[in-house]
Amino acid sequence: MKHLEDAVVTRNRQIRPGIWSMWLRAPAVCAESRPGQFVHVRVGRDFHPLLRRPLSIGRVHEDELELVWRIVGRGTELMAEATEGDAVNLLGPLGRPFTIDTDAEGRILIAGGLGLPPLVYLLESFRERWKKASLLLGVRGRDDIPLAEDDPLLREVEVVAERGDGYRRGIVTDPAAEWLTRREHDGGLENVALYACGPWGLVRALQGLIPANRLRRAEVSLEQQMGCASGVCQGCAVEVEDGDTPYRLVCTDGPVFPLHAVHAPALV
Amino acid sequence: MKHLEDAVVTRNRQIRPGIWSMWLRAPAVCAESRPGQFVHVRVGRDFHPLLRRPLSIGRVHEDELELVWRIVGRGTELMAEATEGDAVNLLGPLGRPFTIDTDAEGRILIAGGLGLPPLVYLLESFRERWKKASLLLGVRGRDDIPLAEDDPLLREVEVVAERGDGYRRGIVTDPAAEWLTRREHDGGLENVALYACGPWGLVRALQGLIPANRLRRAEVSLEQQMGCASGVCQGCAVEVEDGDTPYRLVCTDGPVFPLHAVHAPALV
Amino acid sequence: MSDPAQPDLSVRVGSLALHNPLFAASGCYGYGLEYADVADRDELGGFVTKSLSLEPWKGNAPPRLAEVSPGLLNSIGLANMGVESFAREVAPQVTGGRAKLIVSVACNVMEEYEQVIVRLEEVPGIDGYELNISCPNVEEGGMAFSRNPAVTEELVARVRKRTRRWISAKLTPNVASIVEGAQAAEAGGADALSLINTIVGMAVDWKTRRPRLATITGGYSGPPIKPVALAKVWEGYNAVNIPIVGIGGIANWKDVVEFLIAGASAVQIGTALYADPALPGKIAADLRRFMEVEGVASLSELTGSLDTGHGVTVGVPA
Amino acid sequence: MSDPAQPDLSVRVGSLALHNPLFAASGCYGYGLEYADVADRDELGGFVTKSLSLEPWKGNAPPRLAEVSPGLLNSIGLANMGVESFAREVAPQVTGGRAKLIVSVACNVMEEYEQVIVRLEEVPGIDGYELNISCPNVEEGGMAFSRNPAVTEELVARVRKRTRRWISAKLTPNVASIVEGAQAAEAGGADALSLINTIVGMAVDWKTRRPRLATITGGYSGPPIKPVALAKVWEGYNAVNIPIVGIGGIANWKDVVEFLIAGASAVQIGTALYADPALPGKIAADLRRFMEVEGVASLSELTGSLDTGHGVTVGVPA
Ligand SMILES: Cc1cc2nc3c(=O)[nH]c(=O)nc-3n(C[C@H](O)[C@H](O)[C@H](O)COP(=O)(O)OP(=O)(O)OC[C@H]3O[C@@H](n4cnc5c(N)ncnc54)[C@H](O)[C@@H]3O)c2cc1C
Ligand SMILES: Cc1cc2nc3c(=O)[nH]c(=O)nc-3n(C[C@H](O)[C@H](O)[C@H](O)COP(=O)(O)OP(=O)(O)OC[C@H]3O[C@@H](n4cnc5c(N)ncnc54)[C@H](O)[C@@H]3O)c2cc1C
Ligand SMILES: Cc1cc2nc3c(=O)[nH]c(=O)nc-3n(C[C@H](O)[C@H](O)[C@H](O)COP(=O)(O)O)c2cc1C
Ligand SMILES: Cc1cc2nc3c(=O)[nH]c(=O)nc-3n(C[C@H](O)[C@H](O)[C@H](O)COP(=O)(O)O)c2cc1C
Ligand code: FES
Ligand code: FES
Repeated sequence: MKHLEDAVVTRNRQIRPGIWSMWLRAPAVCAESRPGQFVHVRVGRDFHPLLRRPLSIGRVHEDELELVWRIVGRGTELMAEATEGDAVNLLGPLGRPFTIDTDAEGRILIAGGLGLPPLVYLLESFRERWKKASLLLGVRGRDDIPLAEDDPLLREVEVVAERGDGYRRGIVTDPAAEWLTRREHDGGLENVALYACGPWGLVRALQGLIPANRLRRAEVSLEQQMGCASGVCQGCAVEVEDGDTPYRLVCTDGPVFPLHAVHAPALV
Repeated sequence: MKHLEDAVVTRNRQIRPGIWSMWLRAPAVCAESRPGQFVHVRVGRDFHPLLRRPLSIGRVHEDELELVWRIVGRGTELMAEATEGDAVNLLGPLGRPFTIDTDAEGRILIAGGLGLPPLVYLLESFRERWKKASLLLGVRGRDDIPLAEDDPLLREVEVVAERGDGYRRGIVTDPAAEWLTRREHDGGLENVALYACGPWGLVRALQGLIPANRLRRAEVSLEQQMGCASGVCQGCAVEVEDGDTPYRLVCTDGPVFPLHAVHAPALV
Repeated sequence: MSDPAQPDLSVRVGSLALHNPLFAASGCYGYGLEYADVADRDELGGFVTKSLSLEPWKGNAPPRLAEVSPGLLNSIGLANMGVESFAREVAPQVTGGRAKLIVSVACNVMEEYEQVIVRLEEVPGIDGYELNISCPNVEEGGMAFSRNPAVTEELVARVRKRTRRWISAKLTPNVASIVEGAQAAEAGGADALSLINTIVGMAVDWKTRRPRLATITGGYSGPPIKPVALAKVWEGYNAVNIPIVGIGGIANWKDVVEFLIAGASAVQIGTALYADPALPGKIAADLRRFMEVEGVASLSELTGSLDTGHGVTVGVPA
Repeated sequence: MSDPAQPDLSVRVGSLALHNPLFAASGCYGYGLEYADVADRDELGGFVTKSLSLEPWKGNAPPRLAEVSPGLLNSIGLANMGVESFAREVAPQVTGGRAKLIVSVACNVMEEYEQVIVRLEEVPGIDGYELNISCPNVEEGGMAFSRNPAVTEELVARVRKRTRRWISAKLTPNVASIVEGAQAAEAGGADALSLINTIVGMAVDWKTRRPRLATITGGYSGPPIKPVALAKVWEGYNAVNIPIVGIGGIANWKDVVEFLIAGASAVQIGTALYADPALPGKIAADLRRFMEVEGVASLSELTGSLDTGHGVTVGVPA
């Protein structure tokens, strides 16, 4: 069940240039939220901007949740202006979460840039039950890591940076390929679950890297322009080959879909 | 000549509930400004709101000018948010000023509410040359006086308030009628100049009070919705019977017109 | 729940009695269930379903939405579940409340409108139909229907023969004048007109040089279209004797009052629902306050009350 | 003054060569003198005068403007000084600069268009004419001309016989499709099309229940109409072979680039000039930066460069 909740900002700070992290007290949303879900955030007053903005639910600690975003336009800019004590109206939790696969034996989480927050949430929820899950993050450089430098979680993430910047230089599919090869040798891929979130480039690369059906499960979280985020407007369609129609809605059928079923849109 | 000038706010404060006074350093505008003229103020960023807002030039002291306004909508609200040091773009000075009639022997200035600022400016410019000019102000109550309680100028204004509030109770046409009657007895009206600014109700009342052509001069400053404030859009027409066409432009032919020539618009 | 001490918001739109004048617009409220968690459907006077066709439609290629501040372009292409699923699975869950259920119908060909209506006639509890003959996002039918007055009249007349339920014809603003279409719908037997559907618009991404909608052009909605919608409602109000449901950019109670004054008997809220699904309840409360403060006894007295005073219609240049 | 080291903003609109693609739109720049104190006319590629008629026109009753955030409604009614005053008093002061002088003409009857043009042909230095056959604010002529393709063609053809100067036909968006009118103007011999004039709109004061314009409805302009204008430019671009001047809601350089991509060869800036008469100079500077950063050698390569990729026109619902 989703809620319309006036959440209260408990902390809002810039963690990297242009990247912000906000913690919100939102008991109703937190109580039902699952990794992979998102909230639809009312930004601004009156109807400027007109639409809400979809943001993945990052970490959830008790009745507080974290949102992490990059400023790309007016909506995300306005969110950066909120300060402690401000109310921010959330619609959520929304969408189908990642599948928490209790029978999987290996778990690899692969994020591209701002795709990290939902995977951090997933990692934390895995940690409650299992020790081992690898979280890989690909970024351009240090400034693009959507975690604060002082965040203890940063140590649990294997960062790959195109520019190096003190991290392994390269792209995130490099360590992903190594991980999968290693895994294939000891234990096989059949029991592995892969979870990904990032730009279309990453999605395509992963589709190329991993033949369909070799893994136990491969899920990816997608983005699309959204209107209602509730299955009302039919606006957030993406091409996904797993049903009787060619289109699926990111807001209700997703945002999490089987990796190999999704098609990049023509205009991306 | 008009200017587009980035004026700098030197003071901005609320002087009565909902009424604000802003002082701006605007050397170019101030150098050429005359009482009765106005500035067209760019409010907000980008094009929200789309249009500038016209405001009468209040007092001018050296290279600073005063604007006094009541908050009635988004534009005037945004102006109240400006603080010292902010730049505010002005287009001005605009319009035809009041006629400074050097041969008049009596001068009466009649303001209704927010019509006061240009008459205060006029009063101050009279003071430089002549001792005597009476400024009457009609308001609902004390809270509607567009001068701060601690403004020394307040002592020079004869306030009439509908609610009394410690001032003479009544409407501004009462003392205006008395003044004119007195004047008719000692000296006659032929050499009197009258200047007014206020809502249409006041304009109509003054037209009724003073037969046309009895005074040496009777001028009123009008308001109208404005686009360009430069004679470009033809948007600020009012009905004025003093030319070959029925309409005159408030922004360039006015805002000051002969009192008896103006007609209240049908929709007011 | 309406408090008897409070102003009564009820209005009539021809034979349709509503406890308040607020409909949710087609395409902006799904099939009536999607927002159930977060907003009480009964705070609406009524709601119009997403337009239904005979078979399910998959809609257009993505992207289908582009925000053009502060409005929205869409090219959904009438993606919908088809009449059968609605009739069987959804209808039983959304009938019987205080909010009237109006089913929107959109097809490619006239015969299908009749077929859909015939199927819906079997479903109890439907309060009326809105004939969407004005969608800008489909290649056949859609907007073309309501651009042709003869087609409009025939289509309405055919549907009229199939049902005694309330029918409203939803017209496109993408015409030179709405008068002919409005009169055609009236002549065909419509109980009301729904004005307006979206306006054809387009957005371009200057950086990629690509259209922001896969279909290049789409339908423009939201607050920026309000002035256009008001003009069409006024035009329609002066052209026909059947009531008008005003639609376009409504986001607060003042908008509602303005549409009523311009000639609407009720209104629909569309895009603004995406920002706030609970908006209708808030607007209803605001309308009650408005009636109290302004001493308005009944909202219907506002309909068409525009005081044109000495206002003239467009003047002859001298 | 264009720095040879800087990107060259020049474009051609048929036979008209402009040093940059920015016109001031008719009605938004007066006769070229009013903003002279505050903005350099030569920062414009050209400017279009307020529409002139044979005799002076007084315009419509006030109020004539209503801001409808963030756009504008106007019902000026083509108030203008008449061709004679312009030809005699104004023209000598505004010709001969870098900014091309385009005189807009609007009349009630066809003959008068010809008469006005005949008079203007005597005035040296005029670079072209824009035939305003699309004003929504006059009772006779105006928008009605451009709603009727046959009339559009005849009118353009008649004027064409009277002048060798550049002619653009300014069309109304208040039609079902702009294609017929656009093709008619082309057939009549127009050198270009100006798209679009204002959209019919209306505003109501909920408190007084009065229309906010004395004429009740008026013409809608400013940023909110941009999506509609872009769609019309694209529609026109695909329908004719003559160049298109894009107009509607332009307020910054990105808007300009978007109009060019959608098919415009140049653009006009209207309502935004009221907010900032010096805007064209700023936009020109921004366009130079854009060309540098994006490696665009000539603005004309943008015209119609919309990358429709796999984009489809409106899809057939399955
Ligand atoms: C399910 C989901 C989860 C997301 N999670 C995150 C996250 O955790 N962190 C983060 O930084 N971003 C996330 N995004 C992207 C984020 O929604 C956009 O960056 C944001 O909406 C941009 O808004 P704006 O006003 O700043 O930009 P604008 O440029 O003004 O946006 C214009 C329009 O485009 C839409 N839009 C722009 N980019 C996107 C996008 N990528 N996806 C969907 N709509 C978009 C906006 O909603 C708006 O309608 C997510 C998107 C989706 C769909
Ligand atoms: C020559 C002139 C001088 C003025 N001087 C003063 C002054 O010194 N102090 C003061 O408080 N007010 C003055 N006004 C009125 C002032 O311009 C309006 O109160 C202001 O524009 C309202 O803007 P808003 O955004 O707050 O209100 P909104 O309600 O948002 O205004 C909407 C639109 O109406 C216009 N508008 C609203 N009221 C008026 C009005 N009365 N006259 C012209 N346009 C209006 C605005 O420009 C805008 O386009 C003057 C008006 C004119 C024409
Ligand atoms: C995403 C979206 C989908 C829509 N789908 C339909 C539809 O299926 N049938 C219909 O008649 N109108 C549809 N409309 C139009 C709305 O019902 C309404 O007429 C229009 O959006 C104008 O109102 P608004 O400005 O309040 O949104 C849709 C509008 C939007 C934004
Ligand atoms: C106040 C006003 C007056 C106008 N007068 C004319 C006119 O005389 N002739 C004309 O062809 N267009 C006229 N227009 C229309 C503009 O030239 C332009 O087509 C329209 O405003 C859309 O552009 P914009 O959104 O940039 O303003 C006028 C527009 C406004 C706002
Ligand atoms: S965003 Fe409206 S259906 Fe997904
Ligand atoms: S405001 Fe434009 S002519 Fe006066």
